Amino acid sequence: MLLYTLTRLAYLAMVLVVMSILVFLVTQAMPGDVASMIAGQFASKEVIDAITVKLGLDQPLIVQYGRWAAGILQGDLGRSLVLEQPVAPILMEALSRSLVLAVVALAVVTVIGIGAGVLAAVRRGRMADQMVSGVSYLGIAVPDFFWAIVLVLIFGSYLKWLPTGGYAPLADGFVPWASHLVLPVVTLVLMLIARIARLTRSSMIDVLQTNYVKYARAKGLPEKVVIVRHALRNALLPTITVLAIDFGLILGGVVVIETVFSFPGMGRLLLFAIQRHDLPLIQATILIISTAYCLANLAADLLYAFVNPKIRHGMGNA
Amino acid sequence: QAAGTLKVAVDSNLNTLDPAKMKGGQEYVAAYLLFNGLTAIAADMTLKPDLAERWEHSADLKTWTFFLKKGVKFHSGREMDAEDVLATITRIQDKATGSTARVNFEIVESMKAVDSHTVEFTLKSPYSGFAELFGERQARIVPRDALDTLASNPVGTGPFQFVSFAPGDRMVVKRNPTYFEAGLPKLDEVVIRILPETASQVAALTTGELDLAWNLPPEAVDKVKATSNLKAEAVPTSTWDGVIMNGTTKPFDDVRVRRAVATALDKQAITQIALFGYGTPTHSPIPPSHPYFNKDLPIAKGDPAAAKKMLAEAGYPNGFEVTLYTPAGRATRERLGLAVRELLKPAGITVNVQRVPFDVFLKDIEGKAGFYIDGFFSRPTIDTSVYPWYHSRGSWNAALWNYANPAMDKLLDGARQASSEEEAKKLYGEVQALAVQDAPGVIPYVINHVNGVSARVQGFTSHPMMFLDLRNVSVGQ
Amino acid sequence: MTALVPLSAAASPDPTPTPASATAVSALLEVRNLTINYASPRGTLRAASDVSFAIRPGEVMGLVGESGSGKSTVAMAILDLLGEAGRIDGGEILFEGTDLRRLSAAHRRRLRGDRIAAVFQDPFTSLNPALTVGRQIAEPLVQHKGFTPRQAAPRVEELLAEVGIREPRRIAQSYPHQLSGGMQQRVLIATALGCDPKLLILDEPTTALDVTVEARIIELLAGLCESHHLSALFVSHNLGIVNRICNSVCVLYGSEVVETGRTRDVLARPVHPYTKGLVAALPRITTDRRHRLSSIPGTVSKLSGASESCVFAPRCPFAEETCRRLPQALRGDAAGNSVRCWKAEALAGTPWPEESTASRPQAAPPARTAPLVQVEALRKVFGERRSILPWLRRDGTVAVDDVSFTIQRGEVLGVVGESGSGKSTIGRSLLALIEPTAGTVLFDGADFVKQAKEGDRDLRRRAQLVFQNSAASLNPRKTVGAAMERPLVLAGRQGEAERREMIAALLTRVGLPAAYADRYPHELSGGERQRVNIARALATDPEFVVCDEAVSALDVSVQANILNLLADLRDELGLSYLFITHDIAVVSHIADRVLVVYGGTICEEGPIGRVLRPPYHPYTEALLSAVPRLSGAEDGPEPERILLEDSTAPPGGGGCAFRGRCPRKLGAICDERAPPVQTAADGHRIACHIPLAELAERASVFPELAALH
Amino acid sequence: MTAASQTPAAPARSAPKRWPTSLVLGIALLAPLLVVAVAGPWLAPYPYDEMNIMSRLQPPGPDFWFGTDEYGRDVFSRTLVGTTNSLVMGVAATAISLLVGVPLGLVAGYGRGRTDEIIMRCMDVLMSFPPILLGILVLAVTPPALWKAVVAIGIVYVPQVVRLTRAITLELMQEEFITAARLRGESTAYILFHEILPNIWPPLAVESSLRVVFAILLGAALSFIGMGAQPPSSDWGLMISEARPFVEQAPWIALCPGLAMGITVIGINLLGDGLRAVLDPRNTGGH
Ligand SMILES: Nc1ncnc2c1ncn2[C@@H]1O[C@H](COP(=O)(O)OP(=O)(O)OP(=O)(O)O)[C@@H](O)[C@H]1O
Ligand SMILES: Nc1ncnc2c1ncn2[C@@H]1O[C@H](COP(=O)(O)OP(=O)(O)OP(=O)(O)O)[C@@H](O)[C@H]1O
Ligand SMILES: [Mg+2]
Ligand SMILES: [Mg+2]
Repeated sequence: MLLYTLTRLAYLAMVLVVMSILVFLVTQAMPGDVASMIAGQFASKEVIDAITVKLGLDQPLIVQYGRWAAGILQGDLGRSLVLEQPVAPILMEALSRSLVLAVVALAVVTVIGIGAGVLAAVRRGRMADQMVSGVSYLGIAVPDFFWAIVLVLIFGSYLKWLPTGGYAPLADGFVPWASHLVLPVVTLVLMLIARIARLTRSSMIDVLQTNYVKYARAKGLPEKVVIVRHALRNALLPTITVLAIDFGLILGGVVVIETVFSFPGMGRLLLFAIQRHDLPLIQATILIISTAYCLANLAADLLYAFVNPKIRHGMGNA
Repeated sequence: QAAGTLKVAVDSNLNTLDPAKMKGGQEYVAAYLLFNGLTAIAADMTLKPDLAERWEHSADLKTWTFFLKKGVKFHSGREMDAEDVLATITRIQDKATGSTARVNFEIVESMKAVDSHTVEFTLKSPYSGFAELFGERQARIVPRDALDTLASNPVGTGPFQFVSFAPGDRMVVKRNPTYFEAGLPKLDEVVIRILPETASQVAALTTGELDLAWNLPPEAVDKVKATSNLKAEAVPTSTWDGVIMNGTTKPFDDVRVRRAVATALDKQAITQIALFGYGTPTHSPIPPSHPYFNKDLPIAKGDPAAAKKMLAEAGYPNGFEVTLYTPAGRATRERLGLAVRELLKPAGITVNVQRVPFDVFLKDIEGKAGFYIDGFFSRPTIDTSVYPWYHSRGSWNAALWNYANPAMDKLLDGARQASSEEEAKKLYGEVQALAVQDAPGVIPYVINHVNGVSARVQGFTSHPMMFLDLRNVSVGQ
Repeated sequence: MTALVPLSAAASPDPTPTPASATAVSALLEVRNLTINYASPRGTLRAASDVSFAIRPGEVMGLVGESGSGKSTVAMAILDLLGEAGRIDGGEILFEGTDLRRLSAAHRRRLRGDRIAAVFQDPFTSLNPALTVGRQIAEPLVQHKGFTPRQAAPRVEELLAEVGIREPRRIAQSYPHQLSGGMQQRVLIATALGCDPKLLILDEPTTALDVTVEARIIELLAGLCESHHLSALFVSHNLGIVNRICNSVCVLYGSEVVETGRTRDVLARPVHPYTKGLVAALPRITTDRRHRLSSIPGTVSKLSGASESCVFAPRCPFAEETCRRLPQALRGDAAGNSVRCWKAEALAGTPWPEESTASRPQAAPPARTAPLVQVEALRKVFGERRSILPWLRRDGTVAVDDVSFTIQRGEVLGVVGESGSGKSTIGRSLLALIEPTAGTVLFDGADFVKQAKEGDRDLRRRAQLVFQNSAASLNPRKTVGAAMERPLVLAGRQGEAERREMIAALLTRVGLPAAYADRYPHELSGGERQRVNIARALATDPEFVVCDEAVSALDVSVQANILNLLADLRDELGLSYLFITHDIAVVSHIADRVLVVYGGTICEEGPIGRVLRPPYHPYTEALLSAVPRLSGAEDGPEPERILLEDSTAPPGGGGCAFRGRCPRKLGAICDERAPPVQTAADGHRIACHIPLAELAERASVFPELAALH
Repeated sequence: MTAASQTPAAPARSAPKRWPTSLVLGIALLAPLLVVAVAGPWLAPYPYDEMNIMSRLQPPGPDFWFGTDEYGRDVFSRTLVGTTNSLVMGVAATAISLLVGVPLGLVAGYGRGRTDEIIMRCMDVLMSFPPILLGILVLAVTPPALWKAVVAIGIVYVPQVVRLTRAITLELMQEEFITAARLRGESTAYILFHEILPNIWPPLAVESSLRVVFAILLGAALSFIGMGAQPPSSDWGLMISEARPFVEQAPWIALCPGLAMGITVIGINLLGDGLRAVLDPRNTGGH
């Protein structure tokens, strides 16, 4: 297990290096340039050149990459050109907000999504199943931003129950903090629950057809025990993986939802950086998002391995 | 004394808090809360003293002396003096700073501190509007010993001092206890929240989560007006959007083509489409509210038949096809672009609208493309609002549409030295007529600046320059 | 045979008491007129119709029949585990006199695992991979006997010990994947025994296991049934095993019980034509290997309701017009045997018709000239990885180790051995499907592996393979004709008409109508698919065919069919086979010579007649003694069985591969040195440290063989 | 004997007599959409981009069935025409993923070893970006346009297609009919294209139907944030995005394309579930 983890980590590092190069190249290929962005409308060529030199943007790509990568290895994510601040604190702040979103959303999804999926699988073909399918179809059928708009309309504009945008730090008090989270979380969760419920349902149905579940029934165990102890445990394996990946996705910023709810998380930061052509900010943001995403993927694999005794006890010599 | 916290929403992130580098309206909001200039443009568009107690100029308009108020303290506690002014201007002049105000100060030949509170500027050429330049947004006086940290920790002399800034989320400022205008400001704290979604802003205003929404987009104004506890504080500005036709590119090098485009566009309709009526059709950057506005000139009503004829004369009997670029994310300008596309269709001109990200717009479109939508903020004076665009040596003109008409140059030069208001008015009237006739571009309207304000907010008026002046504001129950 | 009386009458409106219900008092389980339907998207499917039988206390009843005949369905119905698709549409299931169907679901559940316990076919899939074995064994105890999990622990160990597991404590804490198949099955048996049930439902409990392991499990079950005075319903398609363990047997055909009675009677003197055919089709070690196997023509037709005729009539050689008009009823005799055939009495003495051997040209004895295939020191290691990084280094599995043999033209070389012994690896190496780690394979004198690598199509053409999995070996998206056309195209047959003719000829050759060329694989039965596979292999006009478990997946009757076909082809076309199987009876029927492999090495090699007789390699001996058989008067008394331990440590290192399980292990020498190859006679060679003479002293497992060969 | 344990999972069965409900429903939902996608511009009562300032933000009524937007354009007509956009975007993007992904997956699965390693590691790098991020990244390189969004979405989903194709290929490689083909001495190309490819289609078809949904949704999201379809075109995501400032006054501008999108996605999902039931009896539930 330890060996497996180490190998996976080394592998992750490799992917990240390649990815960082890719990110660097892609950002370089973006049209427009930061110097003219900073200089603004109708800046003369000399001004732009002066800014270019000042930012070191005139140097060869390799040098720029080298400097950037070296900085990152030393924990320096660079300085935002537009915000003229170190990127790291800005990123950390956005990441912490995304983290809040991710944790809350995931908790809700886990409870409701898995519950609904199990219910649907157990009552397969019956009312409850149809209802879960129906509702989950709604969740996946319509894009999240559409739900976002509908929710804003209902809860923000008509009922006026909830704030429809922005973020309140916990320092402002629990209620403002929580109330600002409700709509983004609900929107996010609508789609995720649908996916998780469907996934849980199908893997649960698969597991319910296995021999060991049949055998558990043959032992005369009550259906509840059969489902919880024998079926659910195994059916959750794929679900856990997907949950972990979803966590990584939310952590990396759900661009659209953050946009609609003016939620200052990673997604909006990235969009902002791209719109302003703030290369260091783009690069660092993508790097962090992808790292978070990869780590979540890794966590998913490890969790999978850990929950699965076959892998847990077979890893050492494999 | 009523006080409290005012919660303001702006629609976009503040990219920098360094006034010299500011470019967007929401940044200027911060600039006016945190900093002062030597002079200020008041709500009635007159020039008032600010950090400068008074100023004088030589008879040839080439030497200008500013006498600073005494005892004005930066938030850091140090007193502001002449050296700070010199440092501020030097910094703006430095190309590497990249300040958009740099061109304004190119006219300065030299400057010096006469004493600790007196600064003297020597200009390369006579310029009567020099004092107004210090009312400009970027020309905020900053402490010379804190220049490098301005972006993240701005220190100024303004009514409020910086507390915190979370990019993308909010900026918090608090009352400056040592502000030089006695008894001001009234508020304890101002929270500026960044809420790009209009719907969110309006909803937050209605629920009381916000007190003020700065610069509401026109489409939201009706909703605010219709809500009982909200007010829409509107003020006309000379901020305008325009359809730019680059005179060096085909087919716009032919004045008949440009005139055809102008003729085909119904300015009233465009104002409706782009601004939902929250603007006024105009001929040039001179707003209809200004005394110099030429009331005798008819506003174009849109005459596709006439336009078609003009096109035929210009050699385009079947019209032509052209790409119109609009900057993405600027809603009014995007709408303007689509309106243009629609209104030019009956005239036989096929317009393909191409939306480009703003940075690409700045780099590759503005000043380079043949046909695009652009727009400019209010300038402090009519001269600064018109001259650069229409004079053949005007800075914007050269970059924008390359319009050259000696008659226009003569009119503009004359207006600068006009001895009376009457004469100036007459000359600017002719400028407008000529601008419409030669149509280097079409300026369909000037925009109203509207702030959505909660009824609890007292003492607030919208500023025609879109500044957010909160010195006299307080929040009631 | 005494007169038969109607046992039950499905059509009869008034259920008069039948002799069977008279026995109900003494029966532990009685199934009466059970009818079960499956609802499927393609309509209802009758999986059991009018099934009746009774199991007395202490009685083990075998439920036999070919695949799909409804065996598991009946077993699951008793356990109330039919699932949602299955529905009991009639009949009664009486357990200790009460009709289970009348009980509430909760009540039935309480019986399950407590009074009625079950063991399923595939132990690996029957155990939950996420729970320890001990916990799973304890579950019925906790559920039905009110144990706390802690209290259950000693009982779990006791149970494990009882089913012959040596380290019960350690095993209880293992996860299923850490155990071998045999151990897993023991765990299931332990689970079933936990609550001291009255009745065991065993659904093919040994089908997934190796012969030697199977033998042990059967012994274990037989012992347990006796010691616990258990009754059992033993579902199997293996008549030999049924014969070994069951007191009575119930034969299902096409969802109906066609014959039931005491095992001895039914298997020795079958009355129903189907049972006769089934028994006749079984390949036996003791019959003449040149003898043609009997087979049942045709295939099972799926039923969807009560039929208007005898279900077996379409395949019955004794059928006459009446059979096709008359629905059959089960009739019993005084001895408790019953049969569903109106001609039963008339046919009592008539054997299943033998297949004529006349058409078969006498095969020329294999020429002893240059061998067709020559394998020298073949070795194959899987998954070995070399690396400078120690943790990336991997040893790999030695699948085949130093194997050498030859195959003559027209010769059939059988390869037997248990699962994982390297049989397939040998076969595939011969065909260059796997690149050997070491050693050479010469085909007709040419280095096969090298030539094949260089793309020598002709060599490829001359050696072919017939697979075990008849379905997987045909591309499901291609018609039979298309599948067979490719080899012809590759062989340069340009004309399409010519190819079509050849395909038709090939299909006819393997006994299929030429029209089958247009069918897709899924439109064929398993046996037909295997014929197509053979036809396709023949399309290249090969000289040598590797048959890798070519008949293992087939029902007995179909297997007989295919074996006959293969034998015919060998004789007519002079083919050589490498015939891989784990069924020594099959090998004894078709092979000229045999390799017995264990752990990737050859432990015994020789002409089939020699290998079946002493001297035996200890493994061969165990293998032979594990073969279940239809002992009857003609087979003589059963010899003592040699039971092997479950395999423990994987073979490897020096020494004999078999040492870990060898009942005759000598000592350290077996661990340290590879066994010497001793030649007995006539190409009969044994790799063992035990001297030949000593090996020869053992009694023959099949004394009756002496008369044959 | 191992008769029962070895029952093969036959990839193909004869066509069932009764179609699964989901398939029927899916087709019932999608058939009209397809008609609309093809004939949208002719069916639409107004040109999709015709502005009418006098009737902007009109609620649904007899003249404008689904009302008008802020330019006075007919929402119904725009939604109809948007169908083409969405479907073409979904299908074209999926086609790109398949076109790139299937050969790569085949080669990786068949070649194994080094080739496999290289291809899969590249895919891993692509997969280390969340999909929308990858889409944004690809699009950020050039000025936005619909076709670029299509290409970007196509690229985003290449790794999934490669993985699936490779997995099936690897599985098929174990199948004995591939061994049989190798035994005949078939060329690699023949095995790939005549033996493996036909067997990859069914699961790939199921997967692709879901991919189309993802592509449509991702495309809508990209258009929504301004990186996909450009005004004045009538893309659903763009329409919803443009409708945002007006949701309170004129919710129909957003609801109409939202509903259309819902119907499309549900239709395709049902179709996918149905296809799965028909083509791939092994799978039970839908994910
Ligand atoms: N869940 C089900 N739904 C539909 N048909 C089924 C189902 N289970 C079994 N069948 C069908 O019922 C018939 C009897 O099946 P059953 O499993 O009882 O046979 P079996 O004798 O146990 O065969 P095997 O030897 O292969 O295990 C078969 O034709 C089978 O296809
Ligand atoms: N491709 C492979 N990779 C790794 N190990 C393999 C591979 N093929 C076979 N083995 C291993 O090699 C050994 C011999 O396998 P082989 O398939 O030859 O056995 P077999 O005698 O044919 O068994 P069975 O009766 O189950 O078919 C086994 O331990 C198996 O796990
Ligand atoms: Mg069965
Ligand atoms: Mg094998």
